[in-house]
Amino acid sequence: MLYREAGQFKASYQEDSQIFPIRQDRVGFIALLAFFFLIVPMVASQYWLQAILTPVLIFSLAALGLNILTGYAGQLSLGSAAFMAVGAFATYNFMLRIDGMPFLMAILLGGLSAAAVGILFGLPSLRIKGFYLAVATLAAQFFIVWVLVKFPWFSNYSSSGVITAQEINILGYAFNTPESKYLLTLLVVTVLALAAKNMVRSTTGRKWMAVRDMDVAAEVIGIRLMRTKLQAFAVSSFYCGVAGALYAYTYLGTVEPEGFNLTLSFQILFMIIIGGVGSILGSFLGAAFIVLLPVFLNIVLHSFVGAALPPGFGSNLELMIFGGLIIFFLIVEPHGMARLWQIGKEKLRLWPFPH
Amino acid sequence: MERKFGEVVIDLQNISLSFGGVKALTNISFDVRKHEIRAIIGPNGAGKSSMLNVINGVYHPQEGRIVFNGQERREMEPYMAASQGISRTFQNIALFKGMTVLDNIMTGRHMKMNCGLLSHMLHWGRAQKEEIEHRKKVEEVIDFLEIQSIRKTPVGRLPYGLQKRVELARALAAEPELLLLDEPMAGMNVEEKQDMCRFILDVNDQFGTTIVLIEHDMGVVMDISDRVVVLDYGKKIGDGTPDEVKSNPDVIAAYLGTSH
Amino acid sequence: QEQYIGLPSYRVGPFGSNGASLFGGWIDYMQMINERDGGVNGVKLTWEECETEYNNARGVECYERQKNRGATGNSAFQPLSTGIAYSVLDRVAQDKIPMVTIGYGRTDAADGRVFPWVFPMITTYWSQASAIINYIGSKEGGNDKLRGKKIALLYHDSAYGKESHAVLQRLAERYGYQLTMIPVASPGNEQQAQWLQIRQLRPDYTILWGWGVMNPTALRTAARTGYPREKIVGVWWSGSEEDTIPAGDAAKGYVAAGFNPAGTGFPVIQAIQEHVYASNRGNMEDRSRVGSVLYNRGVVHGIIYVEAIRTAQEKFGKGKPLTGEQMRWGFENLRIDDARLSALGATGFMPQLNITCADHEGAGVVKFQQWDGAKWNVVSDWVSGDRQLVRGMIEESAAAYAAEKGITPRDCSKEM
Amino acid sequence: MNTANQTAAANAAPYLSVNNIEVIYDHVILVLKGVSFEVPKGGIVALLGANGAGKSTTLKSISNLLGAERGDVTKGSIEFKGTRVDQMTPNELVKRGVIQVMEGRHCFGHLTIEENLLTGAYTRSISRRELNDSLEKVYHYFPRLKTRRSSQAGYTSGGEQQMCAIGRALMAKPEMILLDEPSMGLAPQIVEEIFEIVKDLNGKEGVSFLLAEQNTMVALRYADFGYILENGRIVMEGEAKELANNEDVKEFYLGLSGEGRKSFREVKHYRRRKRWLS
Amino acid sequence: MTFFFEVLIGGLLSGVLYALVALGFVLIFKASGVFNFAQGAMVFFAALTFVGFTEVLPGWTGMEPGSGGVFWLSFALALMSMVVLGIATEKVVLRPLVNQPPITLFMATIGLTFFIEGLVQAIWGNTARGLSLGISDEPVMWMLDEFDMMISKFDLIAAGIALVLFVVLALLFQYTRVGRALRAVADDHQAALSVGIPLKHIWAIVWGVAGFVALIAGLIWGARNGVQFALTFTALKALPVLILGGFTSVPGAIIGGLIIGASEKLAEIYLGPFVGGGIESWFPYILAMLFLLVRPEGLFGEKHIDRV
Ligand SMILES: Nc1ncnc2c1ncn2[C@@H]1O[C@H](COP(=O)(O)OP(=O)(O)OP(=O)(O)O)[C@@H](O)[C@H]1O
Ligand SMILES: Nc1ncnc2c1ncn2[C@@H]1O[C@H](COP(=O)(O)OP(=O)(O)OP(=O)(O)O)[C@@H](O)[C@H]1O
Ligand SMILES: [Mg+2]
Ligand SMILES: [Mg+2]
Repeated sequence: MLYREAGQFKASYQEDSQIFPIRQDRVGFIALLAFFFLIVPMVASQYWLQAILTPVLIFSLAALGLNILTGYAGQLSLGSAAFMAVGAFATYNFMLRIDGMPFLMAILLGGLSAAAVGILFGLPSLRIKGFYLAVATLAAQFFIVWVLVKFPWFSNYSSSGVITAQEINILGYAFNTPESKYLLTLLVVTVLALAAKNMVRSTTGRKWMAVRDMDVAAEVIGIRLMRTKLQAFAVSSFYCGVAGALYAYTYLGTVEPEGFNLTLSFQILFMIIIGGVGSILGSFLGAAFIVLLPVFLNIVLHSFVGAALPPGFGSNLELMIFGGLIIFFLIVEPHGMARLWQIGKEKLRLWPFPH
Repeated sequence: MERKFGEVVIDLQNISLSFGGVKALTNISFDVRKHEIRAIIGPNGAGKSSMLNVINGVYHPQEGRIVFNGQERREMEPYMAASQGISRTFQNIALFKGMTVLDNIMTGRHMKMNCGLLSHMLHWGRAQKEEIEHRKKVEEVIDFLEIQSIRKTPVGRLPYGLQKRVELARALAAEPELLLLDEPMAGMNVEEKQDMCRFILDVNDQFGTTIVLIEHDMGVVMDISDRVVVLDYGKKIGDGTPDEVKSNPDVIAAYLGTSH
Repeated sequence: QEQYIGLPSYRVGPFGSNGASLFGGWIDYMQMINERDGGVNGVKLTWEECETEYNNARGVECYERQKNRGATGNSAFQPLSTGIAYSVLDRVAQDKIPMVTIGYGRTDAADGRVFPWVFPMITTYWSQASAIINYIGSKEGGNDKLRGKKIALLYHDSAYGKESHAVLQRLAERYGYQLTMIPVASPGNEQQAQWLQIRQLRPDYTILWGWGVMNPTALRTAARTGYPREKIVGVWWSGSEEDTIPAGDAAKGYVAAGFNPAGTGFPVIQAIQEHVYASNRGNMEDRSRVGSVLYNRGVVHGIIYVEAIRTAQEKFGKGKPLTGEQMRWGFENLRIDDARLSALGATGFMPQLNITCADHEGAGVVKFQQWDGAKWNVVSDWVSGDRQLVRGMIEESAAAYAAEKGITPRDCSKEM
Repeated sequence: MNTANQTAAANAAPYLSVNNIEVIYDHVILVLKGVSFEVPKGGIVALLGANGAGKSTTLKSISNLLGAERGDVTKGSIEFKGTRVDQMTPNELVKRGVIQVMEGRHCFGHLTIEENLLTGAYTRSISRRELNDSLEKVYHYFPRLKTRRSSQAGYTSGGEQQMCAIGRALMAKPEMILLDEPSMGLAPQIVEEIFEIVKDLNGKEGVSFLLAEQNTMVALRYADFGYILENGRIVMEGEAKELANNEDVKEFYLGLSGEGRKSFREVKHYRRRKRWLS
Repeated sequence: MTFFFEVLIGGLLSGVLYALVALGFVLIFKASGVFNFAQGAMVFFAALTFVGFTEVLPGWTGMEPGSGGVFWLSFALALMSMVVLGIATEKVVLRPLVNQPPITLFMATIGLTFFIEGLVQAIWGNTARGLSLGISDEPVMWMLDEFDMMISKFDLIAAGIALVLFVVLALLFQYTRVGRALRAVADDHQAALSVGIPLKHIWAIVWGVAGFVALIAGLIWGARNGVQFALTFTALKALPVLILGGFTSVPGAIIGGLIIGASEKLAEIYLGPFVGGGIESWFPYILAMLFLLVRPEGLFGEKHIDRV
């Protein structure tokens, strides 16, 4: 009975097109933001900040990027990690080679470089569809990593191919504690997530979805397929690129091209599918799920029942449960956790009546 | 009732189209005048849908000329047709399934909106103003087609008849000059057909939109169309007012059958 | 009293079989110390595994998770993955936890002045590369005989595979051999093209710088193209049972470097058999792999840890668990001489080790073993690389890193 | 009407009976709210009703195709020839003789027309000759299909696909066909033909039909009995002839008013409310 | 010139083996529209199960290790395991997901991948093992003598086995009732159900056959590279083959395999040196992608039908 919209009338189209048209959601969202911006940095342990929250946020951003491309524009891609790599290495080189380059500017440029590369590898999408496209994007995955390994210029001739992120310094303030890095990440991710939400509820997003749902019809109502798809590739790669830069700068500190491998791409794909294809919220839920679940399983299996299991078996069991849970979740709700959330809300709205 | 028709909006001359061995259209010519409701009828597989596809650039005929608003064209991509004011609905519903009714219709209006990506990202300001402005127009269409109550429903969940109506709404949102309707009333009961006819007639009257209509319900075709083209196996076998066509023996043999 | 040791291990994923042997050996050794000696001066060793799947992000999570566990927090970190090692490089210095990377990781971290918290012990890739050339030279009857010889380097096309390029090229200039470098794209399960190239080139020796499935595939393909296995010299990540057994007969005659030989004959392994496996406490699922190259390498890890704990306890108080900082001191002052080796039952099992403030490598030697189709047989004594050349390169690279990061190297004369 | 049929229908135990079923999609959307009806053996029963009334849902819950759309029969039972069939797989149902022709054609786009038809006979283990006979029979009913037999179904016209879908169901030699909007998108002539085929199969081979149809005029002409479904409830039922003469049905479903057929041009915006939608 | 042909033939033979893995993908895609990511894991599962049985059987039955009896009994047991795996997959994973969008099914097979990888290693352990089929890996002598070309006997025999498999499966798909039903299912699950095609049988059959193909692929690849986790990577070699040949075509897989195999080897040798080598990781993908630009559905794949 608490979650009702009764009595909340929309008097203007502006009110009606808010991100959260229902008051309870709005309040909840603001409370959530306040919690993550104000409370978490004060109470969370370093472990939570550095090893859980920061990566979850970064992966959410990457998932958001992929979700824009796959979930909204319907172009399946398996190359997200490569675009993250472009973002990371481009940011590094902008910082390295241009004196006095402000960090946020470098990240922006890094994202834009990723966008440019994204457009390049998006070109085939004009003719190639579905899983064919997915496999074709693997070309980007392998090619980009290869280039970064092969041409030492990108890693500033470091003998190991590894780059070490420079200090982050914004307006004289050094971001070198877990709290500050977390806050910076959170800020960037929040801003970009809002921007993404804005895009998908505007004409841009509608065009993407139109192309996704039925490209012939989209073309017939006047949508330029080429432009729309490439735009989606660009925006998506931009997001992935920024995520890559954050991955290098606020999370790991040192990265190598091979770190951005196919496994990472797949992980990001898992995130959007488990979280919800075509859902901003889903990107966050999915990232949290995919990052946290193995950790959780690992802790449970190794710390609590570890002694009882033969060595190695625990790790295998972890894999099995992880795989099993993915399947289980898909069966319970093929449209991901975001849909589960939505159905939950719908039920709550009807509660206590069953229908 | 006498109706006034303007000049020729679109003129199709000697159109031929084939797919591999299948001849979908053979040497077909006809024209559509401003403000008229032009029906295309014919047995299944006669090439009616293909004809619409030719008009808005989904298919490129191997032969023939198309003159639209005085401009001749041979090849044209569908999005260009759309930008010149040709809208359509589809025989097999082609709505954007993952979107709500409102979003579908708003998408239909995208050509009138010109904010860029960056202002969309920001949303506040120009993009929002534009969005609201066009939302008003779209709401007019929604009111017009009486689908207010399903605005926020995902189209996938709607029953067939309403989906057809939403498709019409999407086409109308673009404020087209020429509207192509491919079996808009298939799968509807009489009541719904009556509604649909009402809408089509109103569009035609109020906005002066020219309409090309494919329909199998002869009641509808005979009642609301001004002129009728009859196709059979890709050939034109009749053209004229409903009454002329109704009494054309070729048409009776090939299409109407004796019961009508 | 307990000394907590976090083990970011991997037992699944593409390198799971390597991880299983290595961590198995390591854990067995610690178990043996607990069983036989009751720990180190009464301090029991406790450990906790954390599955990384060889994945950087998960490695970092393990690092962060384990860093504050136990009475004194994690006292040393050892991920057995170069990627993870890089990912926590900055963190270990901040958290004051030494990172031990035995036989992998950042080579220039051997310069302890710039990298006080990193210990790439025993040998580095560069020492190894140089030692391999020395070994080949000795086979040919002296390094001067290398002039005009053809040596091919078949390497994993990644940062790891490229580590040796600079050293081998410099040595090529010095000794006048002709070096051809042939990359194998990861994962390396198809090498037809590369071996046809080698067959065309007909090099006198081929250095195999591989990892994982690339190794058996290389040996199989070599057999198929008729290249003699005796002329292939592998690195220590290419020279284990995990590499030769899957290759079957094709591996016979193959030679590989290592900083520990295989075999169960060493007293230290015997002690493990007696105190751990006899009472069924062993960590290895496949007991036949006890005494394998990677297993023994794990035991070497165990020995180094235990000896470092012992050393640190001498200074900071016997019978007390150590903090990361104290452990670091223990590593930095680690001396394992012949006498100690023999006391440990590890004579010939690992080289002498002498870590100092400036030199975190400590030995820089490798031994060569040859696979006879069923087991590895040692075919050389400890072979050293060109210490001077390697040390010079290490210092050069470390200095560049220090400059980039704005680090002032420690002055080792002031330490102690 | 066929009197023999009718008496047979009256005597037989209910052939297909649907008892008070409730259907929910996606765990939340309640679509059918207690629907019950019967189809007698050898009968043709029409299920009428506006868009979204739940006709297709009813048919799909009988043929058990709901699962694929995340729908669920949560109450009630369905019996065919005295056995409950609501837990059976569609395959078992087809083997027992109940087959559905789905709304919206659903041909196998990449298969040719002929292959589409052949898949219809999947459940029958029969010789090549019998198979050919069945094929010929379908081609006899739909000559148009024969000319397009080797085209991929995805490339045929809407009407051709509709014929293909019906033909495919006939290939299974069913005892009972659930026909969902067979007339949709078909030329008037073909509509007549299809209903003639229905009558033919019904009369000659005793096939029973449950029709969901929008084209009420034709449906009531061929059916014996009719049910009217609105908003997931049955609001009216009766002999087809009675229904056809009912004032409301005439007005709302047949488009006939007191003065006979109204032109579509003359229809007003506002009409009388349906009585059952109080 | 000899060298060129040596490279070419070697490449073609490798290509057939790529195609063998691709075939597993094709089977399942064709029959259910599912892009089965778990194919690589199935290859690993099959090979490891086989090797596992060869290791334990002598102990259980007293048979001579390495004897023919052990080989065939292990083969039979491994095959049975694959069939059981296939049936279980149908029951637990696919049936509840009927009619879901392809990407969901794809994701489910990824979950399956983890499960299979964990399961098989939990049973047999994760040590890397060797596998010998008793076929020598030496070059074919007369080729060496006559043309100075080294062509592996093992590859020749393996390619032969693969080709037989291809022919049989291609015929099965095109000309049988079950083959037709498989293709129908791939087009439209719901419609297939509606005409009474028993999805569960069909899928169990297909997954069983795919399991058999995985077993063959696992034996051959396991003998080539050893039986270890990396066998799952054979899938990466199969993907470009798959798109080049078309997801739905058995002959496409083989021809795609030949093209990819030959061209990647030639490229590595003749092009690689100019750009620093190691191009095998991406070359097949770029090649396949360029190819798709000309034919978006691959060489023999079914055209995507979109009509309005
Ligand atoms: N893209 C295509 N490829 C191959 N054949 C096609 C294609 N489009 C249409 N056809 C063929 O052209 C003919 C005409 O098709 P069309 O869809 O125009 O018929 P229609 O008159 O709309 O019929 P219906 O009333 O059944 O919809 C049909 O025989 C169809 O099979
Ligand atoms: N898969 C689904 N998920 C959610 N709701 C559905 C689904 N399918 C149908 N519905 C809803 O169930 C109701 C009944 O649908 P159904 O298709 O049975 O109607 P119908 O009587 O066949 O209509 P029509 O004449 O348009 O075919 C509709 O309101 C529709 O929105
Ligand atoms: Mg049509
Ligand atoms: Mg319906």
